[in-house]
Amino acid sequence: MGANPKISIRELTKVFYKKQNSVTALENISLDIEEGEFVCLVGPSGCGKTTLLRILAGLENQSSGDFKIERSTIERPNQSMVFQERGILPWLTVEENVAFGLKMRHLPKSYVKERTTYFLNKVGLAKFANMYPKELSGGMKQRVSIARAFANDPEILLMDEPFGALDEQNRYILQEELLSIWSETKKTVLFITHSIDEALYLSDRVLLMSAQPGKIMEEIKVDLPRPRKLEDIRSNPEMASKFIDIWGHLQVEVQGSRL
Amino acid sequence: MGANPKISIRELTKVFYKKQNSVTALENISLDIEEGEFVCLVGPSGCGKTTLLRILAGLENQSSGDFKIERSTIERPNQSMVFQERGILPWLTVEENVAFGLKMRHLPKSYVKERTTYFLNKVGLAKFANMYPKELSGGMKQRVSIARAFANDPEILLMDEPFGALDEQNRYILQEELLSIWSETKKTVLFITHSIDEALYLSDRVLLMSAQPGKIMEEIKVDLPRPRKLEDIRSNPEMASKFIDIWGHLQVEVQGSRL
Amino acid sequence: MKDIKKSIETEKQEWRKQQTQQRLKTSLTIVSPICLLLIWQCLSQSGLIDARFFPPPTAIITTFIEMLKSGELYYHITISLSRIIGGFLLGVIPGIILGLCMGLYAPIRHFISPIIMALMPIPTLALLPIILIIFGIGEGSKVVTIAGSVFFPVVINTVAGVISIDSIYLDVAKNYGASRKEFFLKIALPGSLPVMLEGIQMGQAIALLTIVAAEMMGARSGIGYLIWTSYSAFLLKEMFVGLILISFFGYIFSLFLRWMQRKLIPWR
Amino acid sequence: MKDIKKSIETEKQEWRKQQTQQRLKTSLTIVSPICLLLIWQCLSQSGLIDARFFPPPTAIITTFIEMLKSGELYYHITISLSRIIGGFLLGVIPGIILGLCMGLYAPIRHFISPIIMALMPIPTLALLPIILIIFGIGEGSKVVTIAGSVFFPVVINTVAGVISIDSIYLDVAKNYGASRKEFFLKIALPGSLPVMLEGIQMGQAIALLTIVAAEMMGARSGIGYLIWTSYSAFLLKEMFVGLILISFFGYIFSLFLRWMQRKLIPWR
Amino acid sequence: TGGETVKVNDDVSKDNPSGDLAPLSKKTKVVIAEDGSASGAGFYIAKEKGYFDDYNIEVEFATFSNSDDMLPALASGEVDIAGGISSASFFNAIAQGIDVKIIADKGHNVKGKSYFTFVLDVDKQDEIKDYSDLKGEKIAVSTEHAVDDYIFRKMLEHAGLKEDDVEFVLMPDFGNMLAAIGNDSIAAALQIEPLITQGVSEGIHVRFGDATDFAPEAQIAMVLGSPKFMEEEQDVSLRFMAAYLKGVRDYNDAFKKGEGKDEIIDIMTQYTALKDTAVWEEVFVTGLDPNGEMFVDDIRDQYEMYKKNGAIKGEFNFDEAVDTDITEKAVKIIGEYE
Ligand SMILES: Nc1ncnc2c1ncn2[C@@H]1O[C@H](COP(=O)(O)OP(=O)(O)OP(=O)(O)O)[C@@H](O)[C@H]1O
Ligand SMILES: Nc1ncnc2c1ncn2[C@@H]1O[C@H](COP(=O)(O)OP(=O)(O)OP(=O)(O)O)[C@@H](O)[C@H]1O
Ligand SMILES: [Mg+2]
Ligand SMILES: [Mg+2]
Repeated sequence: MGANPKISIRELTKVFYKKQNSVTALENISLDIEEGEFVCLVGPSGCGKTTLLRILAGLENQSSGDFKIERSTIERPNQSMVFQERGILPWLTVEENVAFGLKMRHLPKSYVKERTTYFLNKVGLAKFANMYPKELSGGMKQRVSIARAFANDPEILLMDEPFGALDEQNRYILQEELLSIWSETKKTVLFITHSIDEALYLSDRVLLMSAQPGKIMEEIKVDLPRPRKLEDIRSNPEMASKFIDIWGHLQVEVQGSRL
Repeated sequence: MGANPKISIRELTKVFYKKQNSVTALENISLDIEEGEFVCLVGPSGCGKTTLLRILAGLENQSSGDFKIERSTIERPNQSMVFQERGILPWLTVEENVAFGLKMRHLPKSYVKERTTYFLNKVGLAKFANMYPKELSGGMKQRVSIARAFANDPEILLMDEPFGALDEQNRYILQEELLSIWSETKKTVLFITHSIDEALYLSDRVLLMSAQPGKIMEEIKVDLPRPRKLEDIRSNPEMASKFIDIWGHLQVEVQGSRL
Repeated sequence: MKDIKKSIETEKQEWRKQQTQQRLKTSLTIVSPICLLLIWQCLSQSGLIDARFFPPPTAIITTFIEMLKSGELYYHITISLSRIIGGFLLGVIPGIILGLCMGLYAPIRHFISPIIMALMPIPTLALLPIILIIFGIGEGSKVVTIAGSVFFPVVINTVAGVISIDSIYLDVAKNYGASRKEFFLKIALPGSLPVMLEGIQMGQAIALLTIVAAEMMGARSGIGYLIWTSYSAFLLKEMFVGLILISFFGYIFSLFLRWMQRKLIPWR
Repeated sequence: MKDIKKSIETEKQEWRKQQTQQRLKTSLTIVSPICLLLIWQCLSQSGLIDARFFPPPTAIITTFIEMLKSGELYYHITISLSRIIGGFLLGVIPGIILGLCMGLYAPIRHFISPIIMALMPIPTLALLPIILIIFGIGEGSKVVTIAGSVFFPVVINTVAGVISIDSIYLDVAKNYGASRKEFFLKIALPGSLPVMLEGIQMGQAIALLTIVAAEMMGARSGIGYLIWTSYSAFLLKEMFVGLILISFFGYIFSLFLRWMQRKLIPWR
Repeated sequence: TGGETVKVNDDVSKDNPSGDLAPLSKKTKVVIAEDGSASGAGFYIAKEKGYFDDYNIEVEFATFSNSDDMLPALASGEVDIAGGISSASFFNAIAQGIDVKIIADKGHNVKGKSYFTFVLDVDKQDEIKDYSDLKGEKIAVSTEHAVDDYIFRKMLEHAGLKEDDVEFVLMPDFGNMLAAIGNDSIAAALQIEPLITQGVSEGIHVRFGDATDFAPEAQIAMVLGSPKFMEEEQDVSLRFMAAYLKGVRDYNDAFKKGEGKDEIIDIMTQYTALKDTAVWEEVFVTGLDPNGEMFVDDIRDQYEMYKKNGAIKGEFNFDEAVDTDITEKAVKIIGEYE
């Protein structure tokens, strides 16, 4: 297993070039993520987290370096992305949104229907199947987005601050739900967040990135047993020290990158 | 002092009535806030926090009950509100936005200029005085909003989730700045938030509200000395237990109000 | 609890008061045209405005009823409606197709838009001879005249609609492996629909404005024909009947399009 | 570090390639009208289209230059421009004022909008006699004809603009104690400006479309006059010169309005 | 027949700049509505040659796309004089109480040289030789219930055709007729100069017979006067008419006798859209009676036809529509034309 990671990134560099002006967004990122691992990427704003995810998702090309996503035997898509709140299509109903990826793959109707219903039930949106996104709250929209990605059954899941716009309580509820689905499917997840609490609660490993140019600075293993409860993390002094550790690190980076 | 609170709310009730359908947003709220106190209001979504603030701000009328904001001798407005990110006027420059309240009061130009410059410097936006909001990041926009409210020098400040849309790091920086200005001006502040950490970090007192109909359920005094540091709160086991206390309370309310 | 009941009662009263006010306000919508007609009637009868040019509304209504009874009006209306609808469709459908193509493919957009921009300001009236040469004097030319004027706002708004689609939706489509055709049907078309429909609404307004010009070429019937021949023969009451019909159809069409909008973009 | 330099080089190449492509695409904007003219020239000279009705562009340009030299064109242009600008302003300014009033005061809105809706679909061509009776045959009637057609889109968009102002800005104004006048100047006016300007842009397009109709009553000069008299006398080259002028001014005006837009709403 | 209540200054003296009537004491403006057609020649020439100036009259032209638009302007006194065709519109307006008067000739066909006559698609000249050959063809006419319609019906009558033997195509713009013939949408049209000459030279159509074949005395266009101008300002209207007739006479001198033709053509190019002097040599010019006389009986026939076809709404006395007193008086003063 250790010899054949699910995602392996080697010396990935991304430069944005515009009119004599170049921004190095990512510099020499090398990274391995194991099958079934939940990895969080934390870093100051503008450090290149989104860029890394977009490269993995094939929405952007790297300037140099390589990455590889290990394929399993089953016929399934490489990766699916969970976008922020705006990422669900406003002109499709909840059900159509969840079925979107499956439909694009031209799978049999009955199969699409079955999987869609399954994941709608999982995120508790079965009752809202025929509603349009405008009628949903922010949290419900993110549920749709998550159901869509899981329904698509990709090799890996890429999540770019999916809960960034939610309030603390709703955020926690969604984190719980995400963990419950994840523990069932054991997908490999790369998750971006600004919230240290979120990272500690969700992940097996937290990767800390530096401000521009984005490099991976530190790696923090979170070996709390699962299923976890938020209270455990809050009352655990080891976690408190990890929090302060990451916090201090980010503070330096954020202050450094401020004008 | 205790006999004459800055804000006193007595049996305030607010009912929204529409087509045979009535929603009790606030029920019998009674509340005293001392001069110079920093009070945070925490509660599940839809419990009536915004409604209470809007009533105090004169943007909505209560159904029954009274409230009173004690006036000082100086000629100054009753209250000013800090809205969410969208609350600054996109067609005014940063400077004009900060000067907005003062201009509405027709104060002498030189005075307006002086106070505007003072608060622009305070929030570190002097360099951006002539820019339009579209060119600012979310955090900078909130700085403008805060500078505008403080420049207006009101009796009390009302803040409705001003940092809700920011990421954790920027949020902390703004919280720090807010506390620094507050400690200088010693304004009475009523602050709404969903973040328990934010409430614990900022306030002298946290008021917990119940889900619909909104009532004040509990009151938690935060007697940590000031100036505070986030690290102090995180490593302080008493604060951790307060956090879990509030958390548990909110969880019950949120779960109860979920469908 | 008594307190809450009292509060509900207070708010109920307040709500009722607002409802009444609201109803008063919306009733103004009916009052104002009546007011206008009454003033017109008074002015016309008292001679303050020239009744020869502005016959009193009662006289116009009498003429209207006569024309309705004789079946003349029915004839004009059906013909004009079929021209307007035909022209409208003939303008809207190619407009949407070209607009989508222009919106999706930058080279096409760059190539076509200067031509669109150059042709758009040319008044329909000045285009009549050219249309006549190309399409003859039959129904074709009338339909094309209307189509021509409907076409431009639809193209321009469709392009704007496609361009305004949030790039995140393009990313979603790409990430979930949408094919070219699926992208067109699932993203480009619905995404540009709201702005496109605004263009179609404008097109509808213009179609009506063009009917008089269109029916000045070899027509022997239609509301536009009725208007200009009545005017040419100095039959102003008949002309006003025509104008009122146009105005009425403007209202009906805009209701219809608003209904369409609700059906077509239920997600808004 | 060598690696980064290589990466920058790669991206630079990529960027250059895109720049070139971009430049190619925008060059299509110039290519397409030239193409059109060339095709027209060929078709016209080879007799595939009737040169009597579509004189070749070269012939039109010759006529254009002749008319320019004789000063005739200058005369028509200045007169038409002053009419268009006059009519435009006369339509836009009351349109904005009425639109703001309607947007801010619901009773006014409810009272006026049915009248606006009823009058809007009435074709300018049908209104000419009425305008003539009221405003006579002088410059007034021409300016009013243009103003009338500009007025409606401006009113409608101004109302839409005011209504679309985010209610949070109204709260801000109230919370910071803005007076009625300040509210008008600091919130309603700038807040409705973007949508209002779209209406003005539409108004500009319509002003040009109306110039021919406006100059059909008692005019002795102007581009519209040039177009219809040339056509009446079957002087098609002169007519095309007029059409090209209209098209050209449409382009200039839209450039001007876009510039205005940038100046007036720098916050967008 | 007109009201003679106004005292008119009609003393004649050779010493006046005009050689007859005295100039007006105050400069007076007269607004003439025109449609830019050649039949306004009398006005243009009188203005350019200073005949109006002699009477201290200042004229101003207002161009309309067609004569129907002139009626409201005439009725409201915006214009004093209009050149219009006889049409139901005109009689309807009078029936509505718009007291416009027909006062003088402004266009009739000259025998064999009609300026307002039928033209035929060049491609059809071999097929259609005679009026009766028009059977089954489409013919464009610019108005319904107006002189065009009248001439069209006269032609049908002459050819022995019934109304539904041919297809009447209503096309208000003469220019559009060229386009319609050009693309073979119609076979023939009732066309007007100078478009006839231009169409012929462009090879679009050919003249088809001559309107005088079947309507030798059709009154095509008339000078119309506003009620105020005719009743209250007779000092001005008399002088205006005298000057106009002088202009018409110069026109006749030029095109009938060839005297001073270059100068007249030069004036015509200034006032009409036809700028090519060579073409002016070819066109069949409008007949303008040097004494302003009209075919009043023909106008009455036209009126009867409109009425029969149900185009006239309302009642009025035809004779009140025609008022030639001023014209006759002006002729008396400036003398008969020979
Ligand atoms: N398309 C682009 N063109 C040019 N520069 C870009 C582009 N996309 C991103 N960048 C730059 O690359 C850097 C990294 O951006 P990225 O969006 O990946 O940051 P991030 O870590 O996701 O930030 P945040 O936490 O705010 O989402 C930034 O400096 C940004 O300005
Ligand atoms: N104008 C209104 N008309 C009718 N109901 C309203 C109105 N404003 C608020 N409400 C209702 O009152 C209740 C309280 O709303 P409020 O916005 O004060 O909640 P909140 O505590 O601010 O929620 P959040 O944390 O989501 O901002 C909700 O149930 C809401 O639906
Ligand atoms: Mg990002
Ligand atoms: Mg709220």
